[in-house]
Amino acid sequence: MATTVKIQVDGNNPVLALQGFLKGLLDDESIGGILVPVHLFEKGLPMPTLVTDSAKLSGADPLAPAFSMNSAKLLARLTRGQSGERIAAVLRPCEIRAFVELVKLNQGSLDDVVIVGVDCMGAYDNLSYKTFLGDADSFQATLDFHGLIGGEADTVRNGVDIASACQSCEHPAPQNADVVIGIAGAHLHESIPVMATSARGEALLSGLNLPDIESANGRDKTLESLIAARIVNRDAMLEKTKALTGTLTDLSEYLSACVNCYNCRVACPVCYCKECVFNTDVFEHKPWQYMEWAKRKGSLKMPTDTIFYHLTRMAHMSTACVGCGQCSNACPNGIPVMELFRTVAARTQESFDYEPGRSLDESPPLSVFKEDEFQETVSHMA
Amino acid sequence: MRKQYGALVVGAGIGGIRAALDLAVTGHKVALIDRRPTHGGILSQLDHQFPSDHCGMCKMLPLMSRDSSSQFCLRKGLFHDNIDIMLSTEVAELEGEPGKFFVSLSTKSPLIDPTKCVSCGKCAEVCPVRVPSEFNAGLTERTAVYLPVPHAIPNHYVLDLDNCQRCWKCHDACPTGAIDLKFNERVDFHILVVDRDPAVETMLKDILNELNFPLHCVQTGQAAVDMLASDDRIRLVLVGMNINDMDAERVLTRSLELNADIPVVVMAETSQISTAAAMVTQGAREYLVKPLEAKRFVPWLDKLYMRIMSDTTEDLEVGAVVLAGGFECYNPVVDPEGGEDIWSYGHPGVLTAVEFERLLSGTGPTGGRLLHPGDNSEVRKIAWIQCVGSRDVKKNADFCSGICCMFSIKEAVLAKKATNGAVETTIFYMDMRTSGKGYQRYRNKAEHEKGVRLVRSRPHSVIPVNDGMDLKVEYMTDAGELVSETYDMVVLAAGARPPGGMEKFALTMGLDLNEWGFAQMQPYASERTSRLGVFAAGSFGEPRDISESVIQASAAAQAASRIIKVYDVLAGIESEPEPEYPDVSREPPRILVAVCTSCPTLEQTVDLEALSRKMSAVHSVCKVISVGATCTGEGWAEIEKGAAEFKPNRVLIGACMPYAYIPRLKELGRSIGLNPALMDVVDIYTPTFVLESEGQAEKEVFAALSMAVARLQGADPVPVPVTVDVARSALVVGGGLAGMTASMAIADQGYGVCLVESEEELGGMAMRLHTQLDGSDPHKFMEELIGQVEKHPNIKVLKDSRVAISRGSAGRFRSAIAGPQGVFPLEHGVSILATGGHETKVYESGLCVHKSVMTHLALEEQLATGVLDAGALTGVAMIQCWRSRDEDRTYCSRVCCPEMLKNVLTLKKRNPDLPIYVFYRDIMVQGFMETYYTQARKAGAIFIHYEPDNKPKVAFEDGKPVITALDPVLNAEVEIRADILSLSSGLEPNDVEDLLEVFGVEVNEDGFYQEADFKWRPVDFLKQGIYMCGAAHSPRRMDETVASAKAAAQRALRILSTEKIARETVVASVRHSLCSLCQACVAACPYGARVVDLEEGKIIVDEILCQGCGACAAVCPNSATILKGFHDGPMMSVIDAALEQPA
Amino acid sequence: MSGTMKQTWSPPTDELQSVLAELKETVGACMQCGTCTASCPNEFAMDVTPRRMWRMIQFGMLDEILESRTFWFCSSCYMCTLRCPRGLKLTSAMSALKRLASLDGSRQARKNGAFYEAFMDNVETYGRVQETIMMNGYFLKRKDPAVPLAFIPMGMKMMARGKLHMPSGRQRGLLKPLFSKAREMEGGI
Amino acid sequence: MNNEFEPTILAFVCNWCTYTAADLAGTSRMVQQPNLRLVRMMCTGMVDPKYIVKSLLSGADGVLVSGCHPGDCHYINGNYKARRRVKLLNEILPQFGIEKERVKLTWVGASEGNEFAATVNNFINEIRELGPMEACSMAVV
Repeated sequence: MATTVKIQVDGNNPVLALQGFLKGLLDDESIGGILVPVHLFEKGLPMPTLVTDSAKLSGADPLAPAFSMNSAKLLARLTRGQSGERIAAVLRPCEIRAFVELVKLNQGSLDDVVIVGVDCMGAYDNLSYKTFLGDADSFQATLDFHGLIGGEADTVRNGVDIASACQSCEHPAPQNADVVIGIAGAHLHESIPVMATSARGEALLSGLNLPDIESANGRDKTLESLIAARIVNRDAMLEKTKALTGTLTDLSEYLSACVNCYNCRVACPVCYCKECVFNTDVFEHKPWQYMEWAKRKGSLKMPTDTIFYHLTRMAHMSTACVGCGQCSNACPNGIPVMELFRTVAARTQESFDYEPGRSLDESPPLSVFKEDEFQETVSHMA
Repeated sequence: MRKQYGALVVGAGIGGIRAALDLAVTGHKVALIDRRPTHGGILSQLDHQFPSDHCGMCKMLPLMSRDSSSQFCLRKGLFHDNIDIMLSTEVAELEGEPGKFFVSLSTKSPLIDPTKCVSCGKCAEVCPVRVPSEFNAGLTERTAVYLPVPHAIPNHYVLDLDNCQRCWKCHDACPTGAIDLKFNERVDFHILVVDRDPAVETMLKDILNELNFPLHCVQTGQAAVDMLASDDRIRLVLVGMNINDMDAERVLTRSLELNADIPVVVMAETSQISTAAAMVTQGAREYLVKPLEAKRFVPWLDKLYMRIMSDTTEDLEVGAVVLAGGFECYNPVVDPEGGEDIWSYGHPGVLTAVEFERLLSGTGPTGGRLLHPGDNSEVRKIAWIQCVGSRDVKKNADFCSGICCMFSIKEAVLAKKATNGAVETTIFYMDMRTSGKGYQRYRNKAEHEKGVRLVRSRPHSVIPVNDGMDLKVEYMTDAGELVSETYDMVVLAAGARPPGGMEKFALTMGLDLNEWGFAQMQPYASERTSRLGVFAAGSFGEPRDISESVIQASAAAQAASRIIKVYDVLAGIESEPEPEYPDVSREPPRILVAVCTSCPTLEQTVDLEALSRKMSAVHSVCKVISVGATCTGEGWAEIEKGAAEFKPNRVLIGACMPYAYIPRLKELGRSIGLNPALMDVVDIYTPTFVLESEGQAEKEVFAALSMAVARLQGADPVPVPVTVDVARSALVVGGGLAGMTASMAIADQGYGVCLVESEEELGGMAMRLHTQLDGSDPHKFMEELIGQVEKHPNIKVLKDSRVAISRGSAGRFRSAIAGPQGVFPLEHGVSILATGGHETKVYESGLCVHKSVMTHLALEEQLATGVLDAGALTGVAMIQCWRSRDEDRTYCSRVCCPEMLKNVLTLKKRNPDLPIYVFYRDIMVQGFMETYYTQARKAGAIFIHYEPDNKPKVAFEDGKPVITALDPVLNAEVEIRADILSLSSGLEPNDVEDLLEVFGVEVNEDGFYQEADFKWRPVDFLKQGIYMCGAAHSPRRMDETVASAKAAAQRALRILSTEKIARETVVASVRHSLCSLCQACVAACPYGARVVDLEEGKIIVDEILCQGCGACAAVCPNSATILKGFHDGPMMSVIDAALEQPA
Repeated sequence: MSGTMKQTWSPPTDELQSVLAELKETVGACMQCGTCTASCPNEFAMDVTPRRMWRMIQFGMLDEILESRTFWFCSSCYMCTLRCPRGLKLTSAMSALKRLASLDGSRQARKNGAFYEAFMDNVETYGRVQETIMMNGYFLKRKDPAVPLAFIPMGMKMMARGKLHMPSGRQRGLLKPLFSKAREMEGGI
Repeated sequence: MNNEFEPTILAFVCNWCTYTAADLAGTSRMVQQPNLRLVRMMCTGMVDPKYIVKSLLSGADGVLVSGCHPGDCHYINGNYKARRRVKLLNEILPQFGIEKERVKLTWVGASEGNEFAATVNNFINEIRELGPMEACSMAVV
């Protein structure tokens, strides 16, 4: 039975209690730093921040319903090669799953990192977060979001709801973390349950001397109903997107606002290429080529290769898509990229029986093969 | 002057090709000849080879210096800079000695000019002749002018003069005038007739007038000789045997003296035939029997004329000769014992194995569908009958053909596959000889998974029943019941026979033959014939399957290369240096397009002017020129001229059969100073033959050309020569027979060898052998070998030592060997793993408990050392497959049956009345070993078959074994009381787990080394520069071990024989600035050619190991890894070009 | 011969031994493929298949061999010899077995061999079968008075269809040289 | 469907097996429908999904990927890798109305010229039924 402990919450402020917990972690000799979202300014997005001085944890807010970017890529950068020091990273479930994918792709390493996963109730996309904040102080807003200041926990605030990716996310609980902060179903004004989910987490928790509890009461049930609701949302979203993109023309229209800025792939945690192939010389066409293409049909949309880009990205990354929604978040023209990707990913992941982030032992589908598989893919036409 | 070659390889089947390639890649010039008009031997007819049940022959092609050999399907053709292939060619004479053989070759002309033939097939359309097609094993017919195989390149028609009716329709039909029947040269073909009979003169004058040959008739020998001396126009002499001033022989002799090139034909009476035949051996071309009749004489003379005018001879000087003539299959029709009747061969449902193979072939009579040749109905029940013409003493075949068992299982599996399992397949066999690597598993799979039925019984005949609709097969069950079954098809596993004309060939080559008509080979050197310097490759010396043929071919190549090296055959002949080409990388592409217009079909279907106009409009095409006939010297000159005038930096040729041009682009490159990698040839003719609809061909041709233009636009113009300095010595692990043989083979060529043996003495497992079935003395052989190895100046022997570490790649490894004297560091270019095997240790059936129980090896030892007195024994029992071919070890150990026979024969020799009982499953004695089995039976040993689910039971009474087992023939339990029980314990590979780690190689499920490809690269590891041999590869007998060791040495010499290994055209590289180091490419590379350098943070490509498959490029998401010649950019331009519609 | 039995070794007489040794040599190389049996036109009538017979010879199972009537049914058509892949002289072996049986002289063997011997004697003497004389010879050899009576119904039928011929001396002795040549070729067995 | 429609097929074929078979089909004069464009690759294992997508977007009505039979890949296992890639595209493309049938993977051995011709003919017939690829008529791709 895994160790479960609790963090005592004083003054109805779980954020402060979590800061205390993180300080405790940082005080542990084995941990050199903590990557955690920190409110660097009073009214801005909390940004992933690498903290080495526990004094600087006063801005940390692991519960903020903001998701400025997927930290998986950042953590990859922190763990690639050997830094010599172990760090802890406080991550959302989708960030962990993305990070696991990156580890499989040799972009990062789990060797010297302690993953602290936090149950995720969802987050606003970057523009909506500002609306959500309104005039409130960011910490207050966080507490409000979790229903700690008057009223029920509800994701709609100031007329905005959490990102559609979060609404349809069926993974609110962290997988493959070392330590899980189980806020789902917890009485956050009293205490926060913390579970060790690996040997490394076990060792770490035992050093903190926190009081043991039986288990996180009500967490499973809360998660269950949350997931059920989100799956309903997800399926509706998939159906809707399918209907919107059923033909190539529909897809073009769906993507008509795309300006080939490639922000979606920059924001994507699993798009790990240093430089996207669409940015390389391969797509530096010659003037006469453009002319020839234009001549074939009488006109040529510039920039070119838009659908080609999106389809290629689907081919490359859809099996690793964790549905974090950062693509949509990053799109300057509001294209629902996440919806499109998740719709494709649902099919590709199912067909290879692959779930990104589920296990390090599962190789990315296109990096392996079996001799005796997918016989139906091969046609015997003659 | 005679053309010089390192070696002559006779026979261009799989053995010949392997031997030729092995010699060619070690830098030797090879002449590869075959008497057939195509290369490939029997494999050109076989589409499917187990275990994959398809073809993978291309894997034989060299992995290094790939550019100098063909890079396409090996069945289509073979090009290598060092190999000259001569087809329809035979050896007429072989003189001289090792190191300096003089060879005369005679080549039959195809009578069709290959430079003009465009393979349009118009000639065959008009040919009235129909004869059975050799390619389809007689299942279809061909014309007299025909394509020998459908897939070869260059694929030109040939005229089979023997079957030609001389209607000359093909000549008139040929659009390019390729068929050259020498009509115009007849007036210069003067014929001298010497005969006293005036009737002959009158008749000949009549005939020859019509044929346009000038005729000179004389009545005396003297007049003939005078005329020959004075008139140099005479091209043929016909001499009658009735002249009386001198013997006809004398005329012949004088004629040959005056001009050996003038053929002399003897005209004899019936009574003089024997003298005439003798004259043929003295040099006459042939003899005719009088009276001459115009009906036969005219076609004869016509054909003789064409042969004389067209056939050619060539004289070579070669260092060594490799014979790879293969074998022929038993033909029931020509069996004097009447095989045709017994097997109802001739009934459309009765086929030989090769015929059946053709029936399943895509290029066969049914296009690959399994249909009955009689009525094209679906085939429902097929029986295979094994040992037809093999293991048959009465057919002078007291040998096992060795290939048929697996062949038949494969065919049954293929039949199942072709019918989705619907067809019922039954194989009738005597012993199912599955003693090769993985064969038992293949059999088990066929039997238990695919549903192939195996019946141990030999049907005596095949009888058509039901008005010939069905075929009745009767056989005995073990229980003694006579069973009669009907099939709609019966396949005869026709065994091997010596190649046709073997006796004459042996005479020409000076070879001894064995009693079955195969070449006599030497003990412990199965590649050595009775003539020094003449070696046997493939299955020439003994029928063998593909894998063993390939090993044998490499062994023969090794023996030949040793001769070439020792006699320094090609000293002084220097190879041409690689030319340096100007760097055109900074210039924008300028492409010269040359369109070959030699064949009228192009002009008929394509508007050349419009095509030229459209092509000129394609970007970066600088000029489009039409060339008369590209494949001729003139055509080539036109391209050169065009290149000089328009100064292109890329050249595209549109012609027929691009494959044939690829080797010639090198020449063009030299002459116009352009890297051949910047040239391409595309086929623009096939669309003109195939497509009927208007304008369609033009579209296709345009697409083909513009796709090639797009490819050339992106061709990488900068060749970066990367070379590896080769450490020219070898590391051989294992000092047994295999390791020592391989060491000697390498050391004899002048390279250093470090031989590492883990035991304290050299010798290994073979030291336990005291006798051999062929009577040779293995002990003496081994002692001599050990002596040679230990004395050899190039071999360093490290005993009691182990390889601790080995790093690096082909050409340059660094290893450390730990021994009693400490650690010995070594730099070497290649490694050979010959770690051997051992007798399996199993402790049951009283072994190690009762003195009366021992293994075959121990029995051999006791008999050899005299510990055991055979005369004092009253009964001996032996059990075969004791722990082989079952769940523990699903393979046949191959050595136990011969070992058992050896002991049986020794015991019987010493005590003829000694009862010997051998319990067996299948007696595995392939090839000529079969005869010892016959001898053992004759000597009175009793062989009792048992099934694996009812093994003999062993009990002991007073320490003596009592064996009880079911005798299936008596259907009764027999109880054998013996003094001695000898067990075949089988052979296991030695434990090499540590070496797998050290060398980065793998073993298969049985613990034997995993080769790169079972059939085509049997002694190579997948990792280049490391080779395997001996019992660590598979269970092998001594001569087979030697062959594998020589083969491994030859493969290793490929690397050792060069100072530097050059980089290839098609290799992958990494654009580090784009690379995210995800290492997907490292995992995808099947050759281990990629490593990640953590310090540098780079993926490194080993360009020697890289084979250019592009798996890395496809798996790289952002094209950080690229394959030369297949960059993303150009590839997408090609796709664009393909889809472009000309305006 | 179904079921199982234990092999027993009974020491045969010297004379029998030597014939048996010859037989062993003749069929020693047999590998039990069964071609002979499948080829044999009389196999249906044999109690032991030829293949098993060779096996019994290899094992030296003299008693069982002499029990059998198989070799008496061999009509010397030579089909087995023709088809044997080991080139064994199987028809000769059958003849040798017949000789072996005669040497044995036991009642069973005499019974089994009587008809054959009478037949062959008859053919050798008269150049063709003289049914009446042959039957007399057969009855004599059987030395059993009941035997002739058993053949009466068959004799009557044959008489009615004209299948019984009166003795004729025309071809007498014509086949004698053939028989002696055959004996010579079969190596005196 | 429109009788006038002649589909254009792009075939990525491996150098060793299918290219040889295609050549054999051509030189053996096997009847083969027009508008097949062969792109010779060293191995099906090097067919980047990009190429297939590019082909379909640039006007190919169907894409054929064809290589050696399982176990016969000249490069050991390239064909297995190709199979996964085609499988992937078969999942992605139908989402956008690009029928699964437009991307085919087959194994055609070197000697199977007839098989190749039949495969191409059947494929073209199938595509003819499906009609032209949508991308051909779109200005935006």
